[in-house]
Amino acid sequence: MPLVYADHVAAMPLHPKVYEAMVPYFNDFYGNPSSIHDSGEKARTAIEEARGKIARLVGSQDEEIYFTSCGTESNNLALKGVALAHQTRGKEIIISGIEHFSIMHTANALERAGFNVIRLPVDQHGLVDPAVVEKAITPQTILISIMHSNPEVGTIEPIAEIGKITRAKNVLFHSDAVSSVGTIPVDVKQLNVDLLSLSAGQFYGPKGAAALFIRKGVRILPLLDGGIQERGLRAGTENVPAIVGMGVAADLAREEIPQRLSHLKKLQVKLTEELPGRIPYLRFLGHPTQRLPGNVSVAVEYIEGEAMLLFMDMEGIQISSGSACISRSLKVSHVMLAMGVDAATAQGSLLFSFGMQNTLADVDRILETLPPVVERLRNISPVYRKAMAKKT
Amino acid sequence: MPLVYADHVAAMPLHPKVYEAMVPYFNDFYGNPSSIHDSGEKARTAIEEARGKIARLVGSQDEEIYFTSCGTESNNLALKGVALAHQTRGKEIIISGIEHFSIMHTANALERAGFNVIRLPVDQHGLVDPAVVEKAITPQTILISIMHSNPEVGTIEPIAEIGKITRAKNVLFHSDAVSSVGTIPVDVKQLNVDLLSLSAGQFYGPKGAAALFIRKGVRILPLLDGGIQERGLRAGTENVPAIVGMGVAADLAREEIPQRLSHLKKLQVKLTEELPGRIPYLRFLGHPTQRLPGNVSVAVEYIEGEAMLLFMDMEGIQISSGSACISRSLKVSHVMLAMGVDAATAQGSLLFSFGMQNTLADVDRILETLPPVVERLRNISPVYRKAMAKKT
Amino acid sequence: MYSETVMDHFKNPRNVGTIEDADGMGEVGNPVCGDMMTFYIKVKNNLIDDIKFQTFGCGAAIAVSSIVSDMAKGKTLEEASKITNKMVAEALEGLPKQKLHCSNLGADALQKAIQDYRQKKEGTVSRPEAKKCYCPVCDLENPMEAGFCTGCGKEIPDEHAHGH
Amino acid sequence: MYSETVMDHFKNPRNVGTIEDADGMGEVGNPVCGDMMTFYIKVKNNLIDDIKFQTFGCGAAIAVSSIVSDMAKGKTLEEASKITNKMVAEALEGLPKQKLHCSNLGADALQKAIQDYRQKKEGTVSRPEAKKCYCPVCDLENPMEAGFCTGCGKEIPDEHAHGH
Ligand SMILES: Cc1ncc(COP(=O)(O)O)c(C=O)c1O
Ligand SMILES: Cc1ncc(COP(=O)(O)O)c(C=O)c1O
Repeated sequence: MPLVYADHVAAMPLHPKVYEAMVPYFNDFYGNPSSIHDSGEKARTAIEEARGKIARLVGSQDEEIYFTSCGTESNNLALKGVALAHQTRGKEIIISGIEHFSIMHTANALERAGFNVIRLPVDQHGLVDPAVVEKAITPQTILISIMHSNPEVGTIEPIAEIGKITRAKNVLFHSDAVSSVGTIPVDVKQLNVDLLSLSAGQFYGPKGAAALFIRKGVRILPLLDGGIQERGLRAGTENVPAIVGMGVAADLAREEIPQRLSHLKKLQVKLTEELPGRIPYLRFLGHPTQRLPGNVSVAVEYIEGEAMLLFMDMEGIQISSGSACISRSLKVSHVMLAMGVDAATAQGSLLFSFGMQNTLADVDRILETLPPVVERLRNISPVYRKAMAKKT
Repeated sequence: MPLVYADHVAAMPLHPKVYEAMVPYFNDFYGNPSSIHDSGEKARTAIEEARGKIARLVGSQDEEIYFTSCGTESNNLALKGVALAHQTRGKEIIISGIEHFSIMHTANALERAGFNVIRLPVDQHGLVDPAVVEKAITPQTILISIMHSNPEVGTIEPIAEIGKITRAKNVLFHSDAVSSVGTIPVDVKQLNVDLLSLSAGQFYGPKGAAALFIRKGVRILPLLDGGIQERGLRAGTENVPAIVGMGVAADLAREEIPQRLSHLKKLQVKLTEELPGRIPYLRFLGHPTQRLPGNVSVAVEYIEGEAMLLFMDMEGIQISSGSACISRSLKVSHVMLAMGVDAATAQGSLLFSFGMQNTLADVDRILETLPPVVERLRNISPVYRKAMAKKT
Repeated sequence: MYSETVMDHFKNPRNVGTIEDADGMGEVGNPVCGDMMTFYIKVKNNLIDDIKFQTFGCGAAIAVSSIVSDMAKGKTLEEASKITNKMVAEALEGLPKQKLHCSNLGADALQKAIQDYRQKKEGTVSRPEAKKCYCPVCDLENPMEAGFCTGCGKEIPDEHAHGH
Repeated sequence: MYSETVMDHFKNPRNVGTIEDADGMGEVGNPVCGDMMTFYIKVKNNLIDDIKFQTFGCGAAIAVSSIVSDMAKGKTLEEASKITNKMVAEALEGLPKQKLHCSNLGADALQKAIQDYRQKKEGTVSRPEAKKCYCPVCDLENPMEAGFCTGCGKEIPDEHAHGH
């Protein structure tokens, strides 16, 4: 039984070319980029080449790219680094209600440290309204952080429109584009963002490498103090093989985005169109059109997500859910709640996130496998029994 | 001309078994440890196994090991995490004058944030005096951080003795053991430390994986907010392959430390004994006996380190120096200055740090190659000319 | 994540269903909170002659319901009343920390069904049990069963964690 | 790190040595600061007829001394006086940012030797040049040539960086 891995928001396989490019940096070029001898020189050259590749992917200058260890670190650096550097100007930070934990909890930490955090609402599709952003800005606002796309429900936010507003109002604008970069086009100039987070693991690159774009001239303080790697903004010996892999992954993404878009879209459309014919009482989540390709977020009513995941996993199909039982904090997805999805429905949410190695046959496997799982669980669900009793 | 890499304090090659163990986690088991399906489960199991291996290497319990991305992050987390969690009890932190930048600059950052930092002196061998530590402790002291060994001059500090004092005085004690763990025995129980930093890259493990030991019951706040990876203390998707590699490297270290000690010692002793017969006006730095095996730190008087490094590099010999010209901040090593080495002498310092693949033949290569380089540079050095003129 | 016993009960839950003319019925939880269980019992000669359940919830919740039903079946009401969370978790060969509250739910639902029977058939007044809120979306910063502070994500020491 | 021209001059420095009966001598820097250069010149018919140097310092310092000596040799004193840091760095096909101060040192040492000659032979009063401290261990938080703040490690914008 071949595996159907459709949990690419959680982790992606390495592109074989990425892996290939990394291997020599494990075994042959193991030098420290700060060393001045030839081994160090080779490592330094390699990371600077990778920086250039990433800059080209997002349309920035090379020296506007700073390497970090993960998307979470990029987000923490963006929020805390800007907050610390600009706190004398104001202490207000605006985020949306559907940000990733690494923005949400960082904002909470800043709130505990005395900052004022405004959390903007979203509509039922998960969209932030640029007009609401504009209204929320005050003279105390030092930073706005709105994610580029939400991996849980797939919605792509109107970042370019918000960017026009923040530029006009002269407020720093950060966007967490971790789930976008490499899958859909992201250009920092066109978006008018001042900071932007991206992570190699979300575009067939390795875990352990991510980056923060910081527009030239934006003042920010480091989170990790120490040596002057990354021009003093991120101390610590660079993870050379991972950074090299990230560079290659960025080049591949730049070349392949059109194919990625169309392939993933095809899988997404097929699943979205055919699922309702096989399973009644479904509710698709997120924006119907403005969404990440390959991302299908759907609530199966009257049953719980983890139970579905376990049965699907036994059949070799690996997916995800916004159920409370899955989150280790035992909370239902804050993203779905913010969108007005009731908690009971969110418990039954499933997230299919496809990648480039998925095929239409994989979608067929899902379409065959899921209905009996749902039936089985609905048959033992008291909630389903009651709902059906009401309907008849 | 075979390469003689003798800069292991800067970076180490991967042990082939470490690399082998990592490969499947790049290509096959790419799941996110937080995912509940089989791919996630495999990743989670792998990192928990690695945690156990690291715990065994340093004598801790598994759940006292927290993974980070590098030694710098471990040190930042230790100092800032403890400072934030305990600031209501007191705002005084004690460090030594020879700490790594990731302790020194973190302490500087805490100082700017209102903490009081005491920097203890060292003797001419780089040793911290436990009696001086004891005297420095006040009721406001919340944390003491003294490195386990100093990679630049090789000195091993009397951590166990200091640990007895901090335990008796009930003050938290952190030790940066990045340059020790894996090379010499380090046991957190025997040392009485409450926190201890270690990094895979310093024991033939991969870049991108490090850890902080935090004794059970020690309160600390996270540096990176986000998901509840690492029991809430370090958010961000785990770098699974690197962590797996770190685990294997820890197991290898545990088995091989006796051989490592004797092999490295042999190289160190040969170089230390034979160098003075070939080059006059040398000054060995650090403690004569209480030192990291394989670490030879020597100042070549009247000339500058970078120039020597460049000539050695041309001959395929890769080493390091505490010269100001090498540090990107253009400062002579603060470690050497703290030990009372004058700045001019520190400019001519060389650091040979051997690893397991170095041989006695490598030492011979160094012994043959260095003297003509030194002679050449002394011949063009006005400082040497003046010194010789004075002597005659 | 789950033990083999948990997975066995999850895959092949025993005693699933409803009993039309049940002598006692107990329902706990709420889908909003992630788990809901309904137990039905038939009592004959003070013995639990038949037992059925329905569960909305995660793998652990389903396995817990199944094993509780198995443990109770054929037992006297007194014996069945003594089934505790700990016994349930042990019978399942352990549950992940963050799933321990599910074992509470299962035992609670059974007790509720027994109380319902006693109330209906024997006129015994039920002692209303002080219920803890298991709701994962409730306002509490730290749900007592969470194992982690949902605010800061930090581990909550064991002694506070499962104080049901 | 270094251009080929730098490496060539570093490996094969031109005009190394001292001149016993030099007409002018100039010394700048200090080993404490990392670099020290001594230049000797012989002047004939207002031309730099011979030039020698000795240098304590990094690869860049040695290469800079070498190329400065080459550039000055055979030039009139007036021409040689016009050798600037920028010309030195350009002749070397660039220097890493944090090494640019070395090019200052080289030009300074030459100028000092020329002034010494003028003072001795022509009695010209030297204009004492306002010297910046290049000492990397001095108390300054931000040495002007560092390129980075040595306190916080942050990049120092170009306009402040090399203001010699
Ligand atoms: C003693 C010591 N501490 C901390 C570090 C920092 O480690 P990293 O550069 O991996 O962050 C090093 C680096 O070599 C070190 O030698
Ligand atoms: C939108 C978004 N932001 C940030 C992150 C954090 O990335 P990481 O877990 O690699 O730190 C993720 C993780 O998947 C994400 O989807």
